[in-house]
Amino acid sequence: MAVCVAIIGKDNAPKFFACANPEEELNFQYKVLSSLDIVEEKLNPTVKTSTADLRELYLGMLYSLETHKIYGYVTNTKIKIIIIVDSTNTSLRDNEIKSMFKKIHSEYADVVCNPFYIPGEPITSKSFAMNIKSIMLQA
Amino acid sequence: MTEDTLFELLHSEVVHYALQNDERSNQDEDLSIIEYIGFSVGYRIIERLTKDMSRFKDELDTMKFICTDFWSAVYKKQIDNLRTNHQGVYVLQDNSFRFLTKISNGKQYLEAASKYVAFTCGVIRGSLSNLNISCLVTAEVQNMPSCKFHIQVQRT
Amino acid sequence: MQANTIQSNSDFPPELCVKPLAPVGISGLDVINNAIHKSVWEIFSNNRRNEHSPVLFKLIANDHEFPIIKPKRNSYDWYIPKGILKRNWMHKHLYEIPAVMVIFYDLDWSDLQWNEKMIECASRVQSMRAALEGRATRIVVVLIQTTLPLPAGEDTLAAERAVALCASCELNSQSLFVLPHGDHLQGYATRLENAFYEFAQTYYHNEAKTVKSHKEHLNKNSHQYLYVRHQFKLGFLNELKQDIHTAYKHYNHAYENLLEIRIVDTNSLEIRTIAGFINYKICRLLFLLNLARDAISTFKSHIDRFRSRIGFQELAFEHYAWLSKQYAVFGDTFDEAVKLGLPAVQTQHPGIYYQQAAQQAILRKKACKELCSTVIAYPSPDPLEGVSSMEFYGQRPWRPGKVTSEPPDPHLEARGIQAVQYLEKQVNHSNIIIQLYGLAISQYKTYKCPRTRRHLVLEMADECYDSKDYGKALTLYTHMLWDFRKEKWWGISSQVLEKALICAFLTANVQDYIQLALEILGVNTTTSLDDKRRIYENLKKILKKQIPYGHPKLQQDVLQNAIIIWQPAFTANPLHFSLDMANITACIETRARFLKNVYEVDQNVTVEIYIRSTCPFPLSFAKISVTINAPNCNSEFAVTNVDNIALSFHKDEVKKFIIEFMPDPHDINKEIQIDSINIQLGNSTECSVDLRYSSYDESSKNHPELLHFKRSHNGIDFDNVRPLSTATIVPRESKLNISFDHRWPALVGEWYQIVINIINEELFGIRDLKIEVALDEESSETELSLQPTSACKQPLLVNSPKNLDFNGKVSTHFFVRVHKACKCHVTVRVTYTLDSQKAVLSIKTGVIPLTVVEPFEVSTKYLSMLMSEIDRFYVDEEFGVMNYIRFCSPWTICVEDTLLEFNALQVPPGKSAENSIASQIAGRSFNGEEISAELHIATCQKSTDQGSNLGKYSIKWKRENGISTTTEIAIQGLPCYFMPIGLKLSAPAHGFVRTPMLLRYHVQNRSQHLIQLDVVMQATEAFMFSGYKQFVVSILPNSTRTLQYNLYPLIAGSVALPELIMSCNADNDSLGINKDQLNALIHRSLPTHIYVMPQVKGDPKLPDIVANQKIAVTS
Amino acid sequence: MSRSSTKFDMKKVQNSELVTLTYGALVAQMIKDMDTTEDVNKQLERLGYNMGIRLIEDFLAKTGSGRCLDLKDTADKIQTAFKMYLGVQPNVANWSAAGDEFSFILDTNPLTDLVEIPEDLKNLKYCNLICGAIRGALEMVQLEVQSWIVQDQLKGDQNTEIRVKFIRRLEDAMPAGED
Amino acid sequence: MVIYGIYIVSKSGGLIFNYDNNTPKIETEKKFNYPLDIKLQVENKKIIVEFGQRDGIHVGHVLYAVNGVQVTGRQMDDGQDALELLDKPENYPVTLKFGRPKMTTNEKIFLASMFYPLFAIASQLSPEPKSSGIEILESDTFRLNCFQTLTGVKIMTVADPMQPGMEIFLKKIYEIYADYALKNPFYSLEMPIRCELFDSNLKSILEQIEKTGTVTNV
Amino acid sequence: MTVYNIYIFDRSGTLLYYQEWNRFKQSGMTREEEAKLMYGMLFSIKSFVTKISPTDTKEGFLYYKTSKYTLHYLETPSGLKFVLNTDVHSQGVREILQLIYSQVYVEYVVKNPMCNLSQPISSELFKTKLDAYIKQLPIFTTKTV
Repeated sequence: MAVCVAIIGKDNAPKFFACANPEEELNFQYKVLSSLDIVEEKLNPTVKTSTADLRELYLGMLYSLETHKIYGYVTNTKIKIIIIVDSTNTSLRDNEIKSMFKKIHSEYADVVCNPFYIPGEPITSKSFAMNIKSIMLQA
Repeated sequence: MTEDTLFELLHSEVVHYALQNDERSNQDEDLSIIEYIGFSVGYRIIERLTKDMSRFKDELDTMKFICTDFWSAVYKKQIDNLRTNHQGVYVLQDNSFRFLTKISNGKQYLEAASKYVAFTCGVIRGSLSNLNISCLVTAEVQNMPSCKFHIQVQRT
Repeated sequence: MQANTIQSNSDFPPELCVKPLAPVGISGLDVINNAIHKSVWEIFSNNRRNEHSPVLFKLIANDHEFPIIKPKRNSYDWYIPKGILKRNWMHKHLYEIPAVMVIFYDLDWSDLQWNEKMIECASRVQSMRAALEGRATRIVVVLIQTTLPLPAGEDTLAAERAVALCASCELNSQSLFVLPHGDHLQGYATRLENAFYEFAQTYYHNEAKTVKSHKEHLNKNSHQYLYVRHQFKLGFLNELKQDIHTAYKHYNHAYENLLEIRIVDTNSLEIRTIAGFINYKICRLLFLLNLARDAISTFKSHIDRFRSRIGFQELAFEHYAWLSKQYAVFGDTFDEAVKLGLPAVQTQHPGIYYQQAAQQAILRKKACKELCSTVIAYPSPDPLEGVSSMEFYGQRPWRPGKVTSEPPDPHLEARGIQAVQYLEKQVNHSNIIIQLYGLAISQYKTYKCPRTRRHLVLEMADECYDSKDYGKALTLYTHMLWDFRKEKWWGISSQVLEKALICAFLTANVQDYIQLALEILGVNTTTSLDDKRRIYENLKKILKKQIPYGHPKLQQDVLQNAIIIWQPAFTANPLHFSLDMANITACIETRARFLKNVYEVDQNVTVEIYIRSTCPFPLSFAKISVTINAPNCNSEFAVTNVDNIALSFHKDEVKKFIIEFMPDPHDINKEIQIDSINIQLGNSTECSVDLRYSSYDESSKNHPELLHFKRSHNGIDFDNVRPLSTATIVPRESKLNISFDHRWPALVGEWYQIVINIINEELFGIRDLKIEVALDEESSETELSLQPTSACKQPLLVNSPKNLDFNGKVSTHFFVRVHKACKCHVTVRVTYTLDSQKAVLSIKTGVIPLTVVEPFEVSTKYLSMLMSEIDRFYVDEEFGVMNYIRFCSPWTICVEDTLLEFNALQVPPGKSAENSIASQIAGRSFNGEEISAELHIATCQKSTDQGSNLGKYSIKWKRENGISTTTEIAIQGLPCYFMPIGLKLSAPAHGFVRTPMLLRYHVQNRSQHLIQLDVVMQATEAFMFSGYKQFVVSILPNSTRTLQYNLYPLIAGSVALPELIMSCNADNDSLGINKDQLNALIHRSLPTHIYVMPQVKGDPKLPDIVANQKIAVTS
Repeated sequence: MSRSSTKFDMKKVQNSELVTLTYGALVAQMIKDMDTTEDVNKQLERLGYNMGIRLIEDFLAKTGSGRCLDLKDTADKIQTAFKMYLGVQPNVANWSAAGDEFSFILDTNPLTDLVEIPEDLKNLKYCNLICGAIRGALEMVQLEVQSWIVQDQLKGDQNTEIRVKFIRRLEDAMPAGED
Repeated sequence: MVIYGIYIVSKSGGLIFNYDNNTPKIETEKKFNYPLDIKLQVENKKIIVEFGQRDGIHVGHVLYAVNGVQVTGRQMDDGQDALELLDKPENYPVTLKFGRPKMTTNEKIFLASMFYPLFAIASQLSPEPKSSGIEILESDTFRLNCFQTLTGVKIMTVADPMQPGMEIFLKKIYEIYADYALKNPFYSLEMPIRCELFDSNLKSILEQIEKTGTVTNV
Repeated sequence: MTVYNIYIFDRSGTLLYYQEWNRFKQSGMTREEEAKLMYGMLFSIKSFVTKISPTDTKEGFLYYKTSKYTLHYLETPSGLKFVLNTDVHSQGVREILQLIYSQVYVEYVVKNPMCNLSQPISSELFKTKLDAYIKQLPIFTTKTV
């Protein structure tokens, strides 16, 4: 399972944040924030750094700490999805992470289609939160 | 197939609504409402359309997507002709534009054409802006049902 | 004193960290007194250029004492090492034992006292050798010579003396060098250096051998320490030898061996310390070998290995200090490598390790807090006695050199620990931490991690706060806020805000306190409602100049201090602050916009101000105003006539205020701009706060098109207020009625009158009326004037009354003169001020399109005396000047007078010599397409071969009842030639049939020569005549001959005269007159016909010329 | 100019979603424009009506079905229409005893698929369009009915119920000047 | 295949003869419970089914009887108002009898006079010159053939659309009309035809058709 | 075989559309009057048919024939009335009317937002489509007089 899922807007503002353990949210926010530095660098066309294929929405692992691994995914619309998992959790394969991202992405796409949700605003939908939670847990 | 009718009817109701609305007096305002509605639709639907799509290489790549997959998704056919000056101006030509085919095959009702392309201008603009290409979109109808959409990308 | 020694447990000794260089001893140089020596020394020591070979020069006095060598032990059986690495060893090999010993000596081959000196030199070598007894140090001699050496082999003397010297010093020839002290000192020095370096390498090679040789004496169970030690030594010696590969290999062994040692409390410190040393060496070498990844992984595993090895629980902080140090040092090493060109990436750079270091340092601090709080005194006797003189690295002073197995003395142990703890307590951890963060931050910055950097800054700030440096903390917090705000990380920014607020409170920074409070009270913050309420109350207190309550969590003493500094903050009276709220998302948001983007100068400019309070508690303001930037002056307009209710807001309340003002006429055609919206909190008597919002913030980056769909819960749709922060002031639309009267087209050259009629259709009278006239493009062809005389400069100020009442009329006029046919525009600009209660400057301009046409065209023809057109003049020969005027304007033109004036070189011929030539068309009027003609007789007196300007023809004219104008046209003449002969016929106007008539041909000789002409008078049926039919005429220079003929007409009518034929005979070619010229002359000067009347009845009266002359009749 | 893409997905999208999104945006616009949700509901109903009167022709042309002389029959036809135009098959249920009133029960409704109505719009009748459409369509075939929403998934009901009540049958217009 | 009826209309458009031949009896009797799930409505003095046709009861059918009691207009023979009765729950269950409205003679006359103008208009609206009036008019249920004599008398038959040989049949009727009606001294033009001979002949032709299924010259 | 003309009425009897091809006789009245008359006739024919019909009708009136032409009638449940006059021999005209309704009217009138359903049809597009459709019919053969 993932310990934290964050959806970050084009403007790098958090649109949605879910943590397995709500107390930790703030720390995770810092981690996610830092991961954005790397995402930004990866997407920066001028620096052709990582060999990773940029056509791929999934960016793979952004960085890892003793405690956590941070994975990134950026949609065509520059929405960033960040997943944090425990380093101890070795069961998660890369493609599982990937599918998790895919699921979250389509959840997001659904939310965007709610005429009463204004893209760019924080996502408050309860059902969305629930779905994400379940995705976090199932994986 | 069948719900195309539904969509077309809905579209003309959107137009109808926006124009009958008394709160606003002058034409442009009204069209802008249609355009906004289109924008919202485009902005939202693109999220879905590009969901399982690899990242776009560049602007042109995006435009091609708009002309092919996107267009056939929304307008049941591909754009017939895409031209660009490589300075951010793109001209998309649809020789039989979905919202005009039923209206006229010539100059009749030409004056009304603008009403029935505004939505689409919005859709294009919305989609592109969600794909982080902010642009101006204007439509040019000389002879229905064909229609040219001029996309002018705004570099910032 | 002890503090630093304590550090040394985690610190790295300098000898470990320096780049090992082979020490080369230098003796025999007197650098103080001897200039030459000095220079030599400097060459060697000072220049640290990079091609400089890796050796370290060291002056060694002749009587220098080298460290004594321990007696070689040939078996280790009984030897139990008391420690791993001796503290003095590295230092010894770096600085004390030279690999090469160089003895300088001034001696030229040709030295006079060669022998004496040679001996002295030898003795020096001897003594040095003695001093280095037992060491393998290579001794060399360098002779400093003043004379440059000859090419090798030529200098036989040198050769043999060198041999001699070597012999006496017992040196092999390779050990003798010559250093000619001259221009190329540098070069020589380098060469020497390299030589020394090679010697050094061989030296260390041998040293290493000897160390190796011990190996077989060792056994694993009792000599584990030695394994490590020897491998370390090998590593180090190879480093000195600059053979880093081998060095790395040995250090690696060393590390492995070290790991084999069982760790117990007593040796854990030592093991850890040494491990740190070796690892340091390894990583550093790996970087040098360009194996960055290996370096990193090695380090990681090193850390992983020791992270858990805390050792003494009581001294846990030491462990963290050590870890921190490890990270920090690795950071340095890494950074060093980067400086040497190693490419680092965003995910692997030194910053990461500094950050770790910092975090370990924090742990250290925590540990210290837990463990050391109890110790209050430093124990005595000092258990750390002699710590500086310990034999081995990483051992406890209170049981030096004990073998690990020995049980420690618990009492001593306890005191030692206490001492260490006491000292740890003295350490200023925060400094260390902050410093490390500092390093990390700068790294993250270079590796494009702004956000991570920000996070570190915050942690740094926390540390500052911890170390009670609230001021610094506050600045750090507030500086970081902006970015979080920008990227809308409200969770984080709220936390930061709260911390910052506390700092602001603790530093009694009122201004910041207010600003932070306002921001915290906004919607975005995640701060709990209770906290918000508390802060809200505090804000209110401050506005009442009361000290706010501190955060409940603060300790009493801290609170006390705070309150003390708050007192003075309120002394000023009244208290006033102004806050720049630009890009701050406070609980009060504003929008302002003009209603239109264009205002006429006499219209009220309307500004809408929208204010939204998202503060969960009611807020009320003292004043709301906007400042408007105008080119002329910036002005502030306050919302007037509103009561307090209007100015007080509840949660999420949005209100709209309207401000209206008259624009300044000076701003006409300029742009005015809403600069800021100002809101005043509090009251001006006690404490007031001005919140200044810039009008153009686009706080929400969200697309307006999408925002459009955002619903406004209360009437006003604040989020969709489209800002319009600039507007243009335009002149008011003038109601003057301006019309122009003129009869166009205008004629070239005339003073053309244009009448301006103005009717004041404004609602008020007007004053300062001013009418300016200007031509659209200045040119010499066009002139403006008030009178039809001289021109005036542009723009022309047309005279008019200053004032004009309501509905009043005024009409004035001006003149324009254009000198070429063209189309042009005249612009009339009427400016005036409206005489209303608010005087407004108004402008109205009118443009008069002008078509200018020629009144007439003048052309000139030239005629001979026989009225036939000619293409040339002849000197003194009369001709006619015929001027035609073709009138082509639509207007009737009255010619008042015309005048033909000739240039000096012409005068009219005597005939019409009455000096004024009367105009023949003066006073006549002509309509379009009519043509007038005038004829004047003139002669030409000089020959010119191209047509010169003959003179000017001036016409004075006017339109019917217009102003008269004079037009002058220059007349172009024809080429004029000299003809020596002039010819003229004088005859009666007419003759009568059978009545004789007299013809006189006057032939004039204009030349200086005699002219002879053959003249023939041809016969004709129309006449009988008398006079020479054929003869030769000779004419004297400048005289005229007259030939007379009596003619007797036989028939009436216009009859051809008998033809006179002249031809010049051979002997006056000198004149160069040929036949043609003569014929031409005759042709143009003599009429061909004459009119003969029928006979008069009766006795006709003879013309007198016939009467009183007898007729010569020829038969 | 062809990109690699998943055509199937395209199809899926264009179906309901295009309608759904456009409708959503339109509703959002109306909510902005109008003061009360009631007005919005009315407007939506009218809009549906306008669509209904055209939609019916399309329906008749495609199905070639004849006049309804019986409400059961009507219900079935509308059911088919649902299938045709919204791709969902509602159940017909809750007949009134007099057989002049019944309900459509939709367990899924593409129109509201991804919609979440905010708290403050709880009395918005998002699907009123459908009621209007039914009314309009039936009016064209000489049936005057009332139609309204009884249950709404958007309001948390487990399915959406649309009620239809027969009012009267409309007669053919007499030609002018006949009787 | 049947012939439903014969109509003869005089020149002036008056119905002078009508014969209904085996008109199908369309009646349904059914028991109903409250509330009545068929919409009834009074239309020109009849109670007819407005909406909700089911098992045989069609829109347009008339209420014949309530619980066996005849209904004429709204009136039941026992004097009750049928609709009022049906409004009252306590009267249920009721047995109602519905059926196609039978035409009264007057209605027939009206009908005949109604056809008259149609016939004319049809020729007036003809896109071709000198068109006759309606000769055949077909609906999904029947075909009407119309033969106009030179004297302007119209003979009409209403028959199954499939029924062949109607033209001849019309001729035959014309013959017997000429032979037995016109030649009858007691018959005056424009007057309803009342002569046994005419009737009997007509019947015999009909019977023959019944047998052979088509008309054959005798 | 030929097609003369077409009338399209809406349910309230307004003539939405009229077009003629090979009409050889005008009724000698204005189009309005003619339409009125036509609609009136149809109306009465309908009631005539329901009354005289021996059994319950469904589509009811289908066509009538005179010596010269046949009037074909289609009424949609929505009350639109299509009238197509052809010569007396044309077959399967009812299907044609059905197609005119579904392929031409619905496509180019109903789905053309510019067309108000209760107003006469002005759309050129519709006109051309209808004309094209009629002209390609087998029964459309301009007979030469």
